Amino acid sequence: MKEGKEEIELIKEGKRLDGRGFDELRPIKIEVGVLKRADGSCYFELGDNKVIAAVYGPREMHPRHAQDAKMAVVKFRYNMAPFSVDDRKRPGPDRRSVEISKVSREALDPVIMREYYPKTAIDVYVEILQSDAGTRTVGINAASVALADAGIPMKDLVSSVAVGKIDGEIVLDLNAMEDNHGEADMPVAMVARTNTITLLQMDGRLEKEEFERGLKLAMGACHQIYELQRAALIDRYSESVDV
Amino acid sequence: MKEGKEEIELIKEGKRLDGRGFDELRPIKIEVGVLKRADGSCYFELGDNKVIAAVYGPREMHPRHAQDAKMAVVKFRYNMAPFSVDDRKRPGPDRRSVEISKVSREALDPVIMREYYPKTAIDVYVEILQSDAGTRTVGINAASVALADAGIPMKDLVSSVAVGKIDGEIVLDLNAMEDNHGEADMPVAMVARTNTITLLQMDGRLEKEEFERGLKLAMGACHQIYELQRAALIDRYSESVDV
Amino acid sequence: MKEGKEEIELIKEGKRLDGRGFDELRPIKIEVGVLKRADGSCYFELGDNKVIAAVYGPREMHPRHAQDAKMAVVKFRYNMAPFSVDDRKRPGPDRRSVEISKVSREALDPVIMREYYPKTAIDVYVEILQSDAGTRTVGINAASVALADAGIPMKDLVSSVAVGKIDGEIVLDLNAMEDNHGEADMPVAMVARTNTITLLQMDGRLEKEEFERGLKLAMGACHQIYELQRAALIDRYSESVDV
Amino acid sequence: MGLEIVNDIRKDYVRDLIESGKRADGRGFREYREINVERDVIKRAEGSARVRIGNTDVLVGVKLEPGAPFPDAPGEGVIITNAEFVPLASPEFESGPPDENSVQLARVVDRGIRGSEAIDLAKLCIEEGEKVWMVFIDIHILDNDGNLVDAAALGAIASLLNIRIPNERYGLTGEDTLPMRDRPVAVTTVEIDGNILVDPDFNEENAAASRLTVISNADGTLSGMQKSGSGGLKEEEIAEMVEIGIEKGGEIREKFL
Amino acid sequence: MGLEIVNDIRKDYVRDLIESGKRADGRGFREYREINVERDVIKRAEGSARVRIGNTDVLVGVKLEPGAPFPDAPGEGVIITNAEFVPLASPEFESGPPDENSVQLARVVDRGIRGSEAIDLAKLCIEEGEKVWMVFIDIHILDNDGNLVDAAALGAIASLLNIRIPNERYGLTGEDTLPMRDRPVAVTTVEIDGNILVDPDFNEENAAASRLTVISNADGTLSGMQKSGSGGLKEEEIAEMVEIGIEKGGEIREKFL
Amino acid sequence: MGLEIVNDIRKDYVRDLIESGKRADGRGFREYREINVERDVIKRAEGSARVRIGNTDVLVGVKLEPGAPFPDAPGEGVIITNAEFVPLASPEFESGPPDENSVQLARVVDRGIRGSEAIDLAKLCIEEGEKVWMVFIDIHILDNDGNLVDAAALGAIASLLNIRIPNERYGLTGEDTLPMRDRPVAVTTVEIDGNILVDPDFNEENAAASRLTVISNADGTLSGMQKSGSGGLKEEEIAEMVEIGIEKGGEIREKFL
Repeated sequence: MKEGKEEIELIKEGKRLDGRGFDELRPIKIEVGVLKRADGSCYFELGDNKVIAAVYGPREMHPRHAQDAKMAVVKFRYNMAPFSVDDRKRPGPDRRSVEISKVSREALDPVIMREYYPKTAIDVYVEILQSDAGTRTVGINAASVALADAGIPMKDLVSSVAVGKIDGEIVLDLNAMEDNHGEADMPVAMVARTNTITLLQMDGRLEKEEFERGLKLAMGACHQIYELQRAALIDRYSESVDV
Repeated sequence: MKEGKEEIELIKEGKRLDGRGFDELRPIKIEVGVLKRADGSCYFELGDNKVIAAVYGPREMHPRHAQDAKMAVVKFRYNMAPFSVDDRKRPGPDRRSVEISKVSREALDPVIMREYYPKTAIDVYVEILQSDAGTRTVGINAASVALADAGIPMKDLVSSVAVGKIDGEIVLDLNAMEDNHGEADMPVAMVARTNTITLLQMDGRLEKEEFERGLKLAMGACHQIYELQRAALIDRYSESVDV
Repeated sequence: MKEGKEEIELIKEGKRLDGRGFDELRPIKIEVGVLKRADGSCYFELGDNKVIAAVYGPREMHPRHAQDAKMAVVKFRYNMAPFSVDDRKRPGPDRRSVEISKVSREALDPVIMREYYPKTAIDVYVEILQSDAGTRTVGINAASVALADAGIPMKDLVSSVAVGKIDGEIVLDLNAMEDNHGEADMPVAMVARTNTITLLQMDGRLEKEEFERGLKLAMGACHQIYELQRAALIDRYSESVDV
Repeated sequence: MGLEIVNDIRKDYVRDLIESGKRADGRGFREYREINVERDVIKRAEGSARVRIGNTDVLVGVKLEPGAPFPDAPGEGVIITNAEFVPLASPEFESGPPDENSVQLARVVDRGIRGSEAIDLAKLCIEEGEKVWMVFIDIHILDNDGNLVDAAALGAIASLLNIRIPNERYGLTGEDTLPMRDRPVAVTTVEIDGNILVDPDFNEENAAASRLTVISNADGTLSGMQKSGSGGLKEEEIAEMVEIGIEKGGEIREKFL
Repeated sequence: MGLEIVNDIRKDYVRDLIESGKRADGRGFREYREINVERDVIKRAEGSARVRIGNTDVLVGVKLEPGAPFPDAPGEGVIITNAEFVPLASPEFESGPPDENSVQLARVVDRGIRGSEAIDLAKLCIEEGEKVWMVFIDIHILDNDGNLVDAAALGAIASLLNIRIPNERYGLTGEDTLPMRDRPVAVTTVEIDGNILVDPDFNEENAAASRLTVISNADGTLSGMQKSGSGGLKEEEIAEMVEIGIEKGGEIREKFL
Repeated sequence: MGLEIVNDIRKDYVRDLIESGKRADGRGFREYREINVERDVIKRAEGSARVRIGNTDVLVGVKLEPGAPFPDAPGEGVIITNAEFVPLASPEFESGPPDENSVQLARVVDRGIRGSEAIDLAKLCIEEGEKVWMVFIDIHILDNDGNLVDAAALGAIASLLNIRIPNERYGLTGEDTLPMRDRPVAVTTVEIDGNILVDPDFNEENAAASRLTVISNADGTLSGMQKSGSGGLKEEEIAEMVEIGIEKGGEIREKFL
């Protein structure tokens, strides 16, 4: 993925091409409870990423032999709309979305109090409507809020962001241009209150020290996102404003 | 489908290329009870269309969670033999056959007394052996007779035919040449005794008045087909002649 | 398969290209109990064929409606590793492997005392790691030993080998070169103690007399293989040597 | 089982209301829910529209890519219409390959656009017999509160009316916008106990035995029709449904296209 | 469960009959049911035949289309044999992708035609390495009362013997008929309690532990063989089955091909 | 249900042991099971290796075939990594298309090779934009006793380091061996009740809530990382896991590559 790309200067005069500093997030917009049929939902924008998450359940688990007698089974489906990327994506799951669905589910599992609902399923659906790199982290952020909106008991929210390396620098929250021409990408998800990492992937090439620095950068940004997630939920439930 | 075709004169001196008048059906041949293993069956020819329908059931419904506690579930499978068309058709369902199966089932549902057999399945299988336009209507005609042959309680038979527009005229029962080069195609199914429409689709472009005229034309022809269906069943059961 | 191949002289001075006589098997190597997780397993080499078989069960049969109330159901899966052949094989079953799985299962069924374990499944998995013609017969040999290693009660072992016709001669145990350029190929499996044939297929063209001669040749070789299978099992269980 | 009972109660409620001349949300029988059309919502798509009809929420994106024409129409672009009933949108939707409902929806929308010859396919030819524009119309359901087909069809035509042909992306030259020749609109009515209601919501759809979608064009002609559901319709009911289809179709075209 | 008991009773009935030297329909052990072959029944196909053996009813259609040859045989046509066990034909058949029985049937029929080199594949080359005729042999089962393979193989060779090569359809010139070099016939026998029966009907097939299909050619050579079923066979039983295969194959070839 | 209880007992056993500083097979927390690498075991493959880590047994075969490059990298070879969790290897594995675990394994191995740029893909170009070598890395699990990813990644790089490019087979000329630029090694650790263990066996994997695979290169840089499992990790735990990953990766590289 990182090979054979043309050389593009991604940092000019200490700023990234979209004007951001190295440790700056793209603009974020969060709306809670945007769908009628789902039990919980959230629309989440991060820069040009537009993502919607819905939660159904706890509900009956099919097939029965896949039920867990001691706790709810969380199912997570990450899906890209065909028009969400430059080259139309064929509908249906591919290997990439299968892997992302797995690690995203495992990023949320630690905070969901699954033991409250044995034998049931909690379905989390994430649709990427428009993509601009970092979609899995946006999906996790949206899903986390949607779970709360559905009233699923959680220990805390999960917040997620990617860091990466471009033009030799460790920077926060790559956009698609940076991701395509960068040297490394590292999505992270975290439970902010306890600083517990629940998703960690790395792609590309990093020095150990760069990795450690990147992880700290991501963790800091997760705290920022966490505050925005909380604020959106408080907004929704204190004022009961419909979006 | 209707675009980009070459211009062909489909009507000459008030007659269609195969010599028929505007309101004339192609020749029909019906044989009842042609298969041994099926509970009911019917072979139906309409011009060069050769279609066979079989009915199995009421029988156990799999999977169980798809059972209906109050009535039988009708399943309908429309399938074209690979050699039934000029360009070999790949075996297996495609989007067209999925849609046709759905609307055909809904064309028969209104007459089947499904409430007599809760939790069961009634399987209707239609095989297009040779195709010459209008196969879905032939399939419905054949299925309707096969259901009766299987002894499934029905309020009445369903009869079906298409009308269309060629060279600016509304005509009955398009053949493949007319369908390929015509302006509109409209399959209709009807319960003859009550003049109840149970299938109605339209493809192409029609004036409202043309549509109304076409519908009437189709309804009249359904009455004709109904008589032939009844006669075939009476033949079969009064004389008990094996075909 | 047999058409259009270039002419190659497969027999020179009464010997085959690999130096074997007409009735000579390729070298055989058998190892029993080579896998930890499986209930029984066997690694089997025949010339350049490298095959591993594993047996699981008797165990619960899924789905339940496929259970047999009177006996165990044997399931057999023949699978080629993608790198086992010159042109990479796409992973997953194809028509060839579906047929081989069926006839291989039916080759083993007669000796397995299935009535001891009603409602269960006995799963037999054969992986072709390296292929050099005759893989189905090697798979049956390996599976037969793996079943014994798993402690499945059997009337006897099944032994299998192919015969074929090359350069007009009936010969034993074709290798890939001979199979590709030969005139006929005929895999046989047999219960040695009773001389009962449990697999018989023929591909190519043979005189009746050639067929009969070939069958006898195969039956004789099955006896040889049977002794090697028995010896491998005795080795394993008398000395309890781990391989 | 429990669900079936709830379902029955809901159906009875809808039917009782209708018998007394009312609908659950207070609308008249020939009245649509509020319609909202937002265009160009997806920048990765060459055209897009988000259509809300009441709580029903459908996103349509159109992408253009060069591809090979069909052998029997070497000089024409290709339309491929696809609908995904993603499980996010409704507890009734399941993951997996398109089921008969999503196939039907895509095909009905597709039929309306083809029947009206809304897209001038000859203008989408890049090199005869070799390369033409493939027009992918992808219908993505976000929230299913009934009458998906009208929302999807409206989203499709709204997207198509504003296409930017991505010539530069593929090193091509040519017209930048897609000349459209018509604006087909789908209007769906249901029949419940002899009453004809336009724009059924989810509960009304479930309570109805028959549904008819009528697609009509700017000049009042029809370019597609599809009955669905396990009931039958009388000739005069169909006539009423077609009349409503043409009338409401005109209003929607006027207002949103 | 109930079905299994019925099945057992039926098997016992068949086996009891056979023990007393009889078959349910009164045939001798070496006697076929009535065979009926109707050719050219499907005008859209380049060759077709409907074969009935008793109540078993199989329709075979052959289509020819130009396509690319296999890389290792650039000058030869391609045979693709496919069988559909459509659920119309038998309560045992299910919708879905081909199961092991239909795959086996198609492959055995295919093997007989290949083994006999019945089709002169070199004559099906249009342009070496580029374009050859693809011969699609599609086997469509209509009614399954046992011994599908003999009916399918007979339908396949009967269809092939009368092919019209659709040159004009594809703007090509060349021979109009397909020169055939042999007429392989499949004959299936079963073994039930030591008795060998030819042409098993559905109940006999179920009662038998082993089945052997023997495909033989005009000159009495063999061009395919397949044992199926969960039983075993003795050498002398196989010898008898092969002998019956060649003898009955000759009779069928004489009468129907 | 019975199985779940056994599973719980096994988990408790593993955790109790670890609490007392021990592992079931007597290893230290930072100790691998015995590793065995056999190269060139499959002569049909251009490269192959069988890796055993304790009872875990993985066979990797690499095949090279000419194919078309990706449009966005016309001058580079293509790597396709695939893992089959064949049901032979574990009672937990089922027949069927790759599940999320086998997809993840293949993608993590692939990522390590790509991230390190171990293969010089530009050297795999045969004809720019037209034909390049496709490198198929097929991972075939034979026995699953845990830590499949380290075994698979080691098998992949061991296979790649010894590739014979099959030029003659395809009538091509060019270099015969694949110049490799790095030797990435994957090292997996798990966290169980605050303890970090390297190379988990099957029971330890099941008892662990979190697992981290760290892929490192000859120069100590990282070229891939993947956390899996339904637990969380602390920053200092990750630091320890990365440190172990680099250290153990170095030892394995030294000894086996």
